[in-house]
Amino acid sequence: MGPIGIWIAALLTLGIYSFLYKDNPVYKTCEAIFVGVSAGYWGVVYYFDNIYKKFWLEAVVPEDKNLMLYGGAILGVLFLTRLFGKISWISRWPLAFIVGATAGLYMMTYFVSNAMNQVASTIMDAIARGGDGSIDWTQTFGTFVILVGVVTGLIYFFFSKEHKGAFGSAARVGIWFLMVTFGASFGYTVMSRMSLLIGRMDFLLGDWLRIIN
Amino acid sequence: MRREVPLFITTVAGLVFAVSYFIPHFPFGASESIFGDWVTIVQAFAIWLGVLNLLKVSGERIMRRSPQWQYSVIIILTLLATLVVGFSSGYKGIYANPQHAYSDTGTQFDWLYQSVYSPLSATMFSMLAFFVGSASYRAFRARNIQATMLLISGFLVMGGRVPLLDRLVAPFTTHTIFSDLANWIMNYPNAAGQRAVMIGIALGIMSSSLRIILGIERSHIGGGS
Amino acid sequence: MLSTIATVLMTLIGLSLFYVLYLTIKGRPVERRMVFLYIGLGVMLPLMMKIAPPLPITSDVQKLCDYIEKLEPDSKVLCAFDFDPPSAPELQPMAVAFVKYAFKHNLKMIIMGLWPQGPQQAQLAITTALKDSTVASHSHVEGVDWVNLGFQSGNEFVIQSMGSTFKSMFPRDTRLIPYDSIPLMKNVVNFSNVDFVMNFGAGKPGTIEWVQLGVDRFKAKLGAGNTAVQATEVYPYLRSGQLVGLLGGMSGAAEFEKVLNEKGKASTFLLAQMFGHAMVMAFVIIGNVAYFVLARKQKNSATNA
Amino acid sequence: MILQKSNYQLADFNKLTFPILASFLLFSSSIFPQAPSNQTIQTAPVNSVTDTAAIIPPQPPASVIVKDHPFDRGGAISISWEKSPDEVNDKVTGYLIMRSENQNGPFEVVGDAVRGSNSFTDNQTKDELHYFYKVDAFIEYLGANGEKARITSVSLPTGPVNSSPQWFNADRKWVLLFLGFVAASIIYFIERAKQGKSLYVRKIAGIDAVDEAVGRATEMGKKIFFVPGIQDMNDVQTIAGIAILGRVAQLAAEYDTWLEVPVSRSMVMVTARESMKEAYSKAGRPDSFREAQVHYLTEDQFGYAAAVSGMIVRERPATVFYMGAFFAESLILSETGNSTGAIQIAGTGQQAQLPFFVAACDYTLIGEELFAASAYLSREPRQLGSLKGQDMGKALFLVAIIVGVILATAHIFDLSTIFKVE
Repeated sequence: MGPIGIWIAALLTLGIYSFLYKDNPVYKTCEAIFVGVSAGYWGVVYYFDNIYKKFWLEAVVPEDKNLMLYGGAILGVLFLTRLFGKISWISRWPLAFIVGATAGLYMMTYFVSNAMNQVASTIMDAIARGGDGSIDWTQTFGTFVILVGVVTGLIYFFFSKEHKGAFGSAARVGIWFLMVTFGASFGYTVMSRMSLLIGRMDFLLGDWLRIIN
Repeated sequence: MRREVPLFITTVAGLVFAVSYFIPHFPFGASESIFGDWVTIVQAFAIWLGVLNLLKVSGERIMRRSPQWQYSVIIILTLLATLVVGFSSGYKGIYANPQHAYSDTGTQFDWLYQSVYSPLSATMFSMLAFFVGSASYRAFRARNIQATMLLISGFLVMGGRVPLLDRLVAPFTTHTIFSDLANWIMNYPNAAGQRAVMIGIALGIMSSSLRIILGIERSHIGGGS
Repeated sequence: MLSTIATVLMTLIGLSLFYVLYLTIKGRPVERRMVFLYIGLGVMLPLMMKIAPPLPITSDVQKLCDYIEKLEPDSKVLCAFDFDPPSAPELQPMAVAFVKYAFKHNLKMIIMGLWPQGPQQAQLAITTALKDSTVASHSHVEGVDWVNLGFQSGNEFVIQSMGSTFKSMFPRDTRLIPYDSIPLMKNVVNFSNVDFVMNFGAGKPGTIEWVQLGVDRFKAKLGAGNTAVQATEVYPYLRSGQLVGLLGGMSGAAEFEKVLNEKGKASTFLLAQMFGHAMVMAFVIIGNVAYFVLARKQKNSATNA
Repeated sequence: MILQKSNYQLADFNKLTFPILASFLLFSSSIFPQAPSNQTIQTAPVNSVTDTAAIIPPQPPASVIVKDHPFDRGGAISISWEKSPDEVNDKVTGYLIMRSENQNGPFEVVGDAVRGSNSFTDNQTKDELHYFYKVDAFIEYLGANGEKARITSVSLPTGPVNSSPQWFNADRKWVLLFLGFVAASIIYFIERAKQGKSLYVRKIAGIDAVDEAVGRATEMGKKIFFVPGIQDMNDVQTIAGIAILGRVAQLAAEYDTWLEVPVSRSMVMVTARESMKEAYSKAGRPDSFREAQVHYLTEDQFGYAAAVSGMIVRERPATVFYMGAFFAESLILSETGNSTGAIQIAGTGQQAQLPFFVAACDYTLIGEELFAASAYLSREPRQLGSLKGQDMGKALFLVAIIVGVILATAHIFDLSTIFKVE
């Protein structure tokens, strides 16, 4: 991106980091630039990759026009009525279309992939055996952990029955599993956050200051 | 009109996507394809609605001289500048021979992406690393058994997923016990817990989708029950 | 030289944490900005040390590599780049390693993105890969060995529509060449004509959507590289076999580089990653030790009073 | 190299330090051996041959089967074959799939498949036409002039076959059954709730704590903050958050404690005011409600976080609630609240933020608990009925898992085949 680009990038990076000391006009300026540039960026990408390539070059320019695409474009234009107070209620039509389509698709995808297929892969022979038919204790223990975790976790999220007696104990085991799960997420989230910082440090020290290469 | 039309659209769109899962035959399979095309185009317009709305809101802020309106000026200027650069890069590419993309390496738009957009967005999110650090010092406490379990599991994963804890015990053993343990946590208790959460969420999404398709849930079209 | 200074400084910082512990127990916790400084330095200094710590390979990464290594030359791989610059430190090294490997082993890449920034990150990965001397020694032709179909809006609906035809969602590549004129796309109609799908995902839409539609509905074989945040949610799919393998976060990327023997950024970042974790863990310990010591003191003073 | 030298010095230095410091010093390269890099790079297996006559065409694949691609909207034919016997001795580069409308040709290539594959789907057929297919194995080699060339096997056509659409995807019959069951229970329970039948919802720890938290604020004479997340009213989590706000507001009105709600969306502001006004009326103190209790700050994520943290530090509320959709700001907010010693009760469906809330807050409503709490407090038939219907789904899956595992362990029946959808 050239030396000028690197300097601009470095100054913007430091500008954002100045927030860590305290909220200040330099940070607010960088933030405003971020808001403006990213909105512009999205606008350009959606224009060329979708409106131009998918609609204009398919439905307007060629001889054999894909007339069906006009339906989408009309709905899209109706969306823009949102900007004009009086007729903004029309923008609910395209919104209704998106919400409905999403609901229809999600109803199937989540039920199948995240519920049924997960249940299917939890159902298995509780005793794992090695190739020679002997019991593989490590694997069996793993299967057991999965089974107990899924069952007790589901019991915890069961709201129609009071958590008392055996049911209550199962729910307590369930919450432990959830806590271990959240702990894992915690660890992985920290890992992600650190990586982001490393990326920026690598830019500042490497590309900009050239201390490391 | 204001209520019935959107309600009808929601139901039809929802049914097409749900029913075509079971019935591939015409007209369901075919309308699913057409609706799929429409969704992509409508979403592109929705993004443009967002862009125009940002211009509108920022413009109003400047007009009304709202507090800190100066930043709205910056937003408008940088937004317009990005659009100008993007469109000029794009149309130059379209009329060039051979054609090139608006985002190809070497275009002005790519320069803007690499030297302004990338550093800003990446830096913005990298600040979270600092916040995680300060929260771990000041807020993450083993205040009860649940939080304790969470912190222990987080500790093992954090220290095991990179060769950190294994290095500490390296003088005593050559086994990568902590790496193996972290991997085991991820693949067994974590997978089990995630699966329980996943099944619950799937049922939640299924039920809210059902209510939307049947018109029981209408908040998206601006109405309660 | 630089490395020595960094190491000495790091040691001093490590020592000073004991002072922080002392202050915290005394009930005078250090300011937020001091913690920020610790985190910043804790990540910055190790970058100067340039040591690649040994890294055991986890089964999740190994599974993916085994699958990729079994792909025959000329296999068509659909590569979905669903991430943006903030996730690039984790995902770009995976992408670069994968692209290099694909070029060297003659896997044909069909690149696309459900995130607007994805195809642009893919372009960067290709540019980096083509600079590699071994890659450059083979001649690679755009449109024949790889093609960048660009971005399409519509999130998971794009995958859904690609189930019938790719062309409906990507009528042209980024250079506006019509789908039917791209040699690589000849006779590739939908998922049934590609051998593997590789997703680099940072969120939604990403791996979860690719599993739900690409795998469960269109029977694709899917491998994934995820940011660490995203990875935890994907493990159930890995267990159930809906994913052939998973690269999680920076360590996943480093392992991937190691197994494919494509040394890259992730390996050099690993030490900084370790120290970053060490810092956070140290602060959690300090905070909690102080919390319990103070709680006991309060309890004692309460009983005394 | 400089790098190695400095690490040498470091290794000596190592011995002088305390063992505790090992965590920071163990990273010298003397302990970390560099990974050996000795793997050679494989190139594409193209046989280089100068004498083309020496190449014998590979044997064609055996028993080619062509049939309509099952359960689709038409326009596709599946072709499968047994791998060419010459694959084992490396004489096959791949397969070509060819198609014609006449048994005698001419055949055109409609696809190719790599070595090792045994099936292909031709997605470019017309349902009204009948087709014949040939699958040929081929070997690719570099000719004398360096150009790639191919020799293909000679095989016989198979067919005729035509593609057709189907009315029902029979692979998915179990999905229909189970989805139907859950959907029916949801609708049934919504109807029951509408008729005023009482539906039981178990106690939720975080909600039980609300009374205590409000009481504590009253005793201390301090404020209560309620943060409804940073998403708009179209997010179900925000809606659930506002339902809980209603309950908190009613208690606050009864105890006459100041409740403050900073929001980041104007729609949320309007809705929160409505909901609070109603709650204050219910508590019999409609005059105590002030519109200023709910105020809009900014839509910007970090700007909002900074503003709310500032308020928490300045005003030191006794209790802070976080109920709704939270992202990265969850960390900043809960950390600040924690440092001022406030009781914090959080609830969100954002999985990635839950760990931080659990670690930093006193009570956390985990995912679905947020929606359950909202249904429990609002007693709204749609929410209550859905909650019950979903519980039926969970019960179904629980029973299936337990029975399935017992059957599978006893080797009686593999129930997973019913739930597995491909």
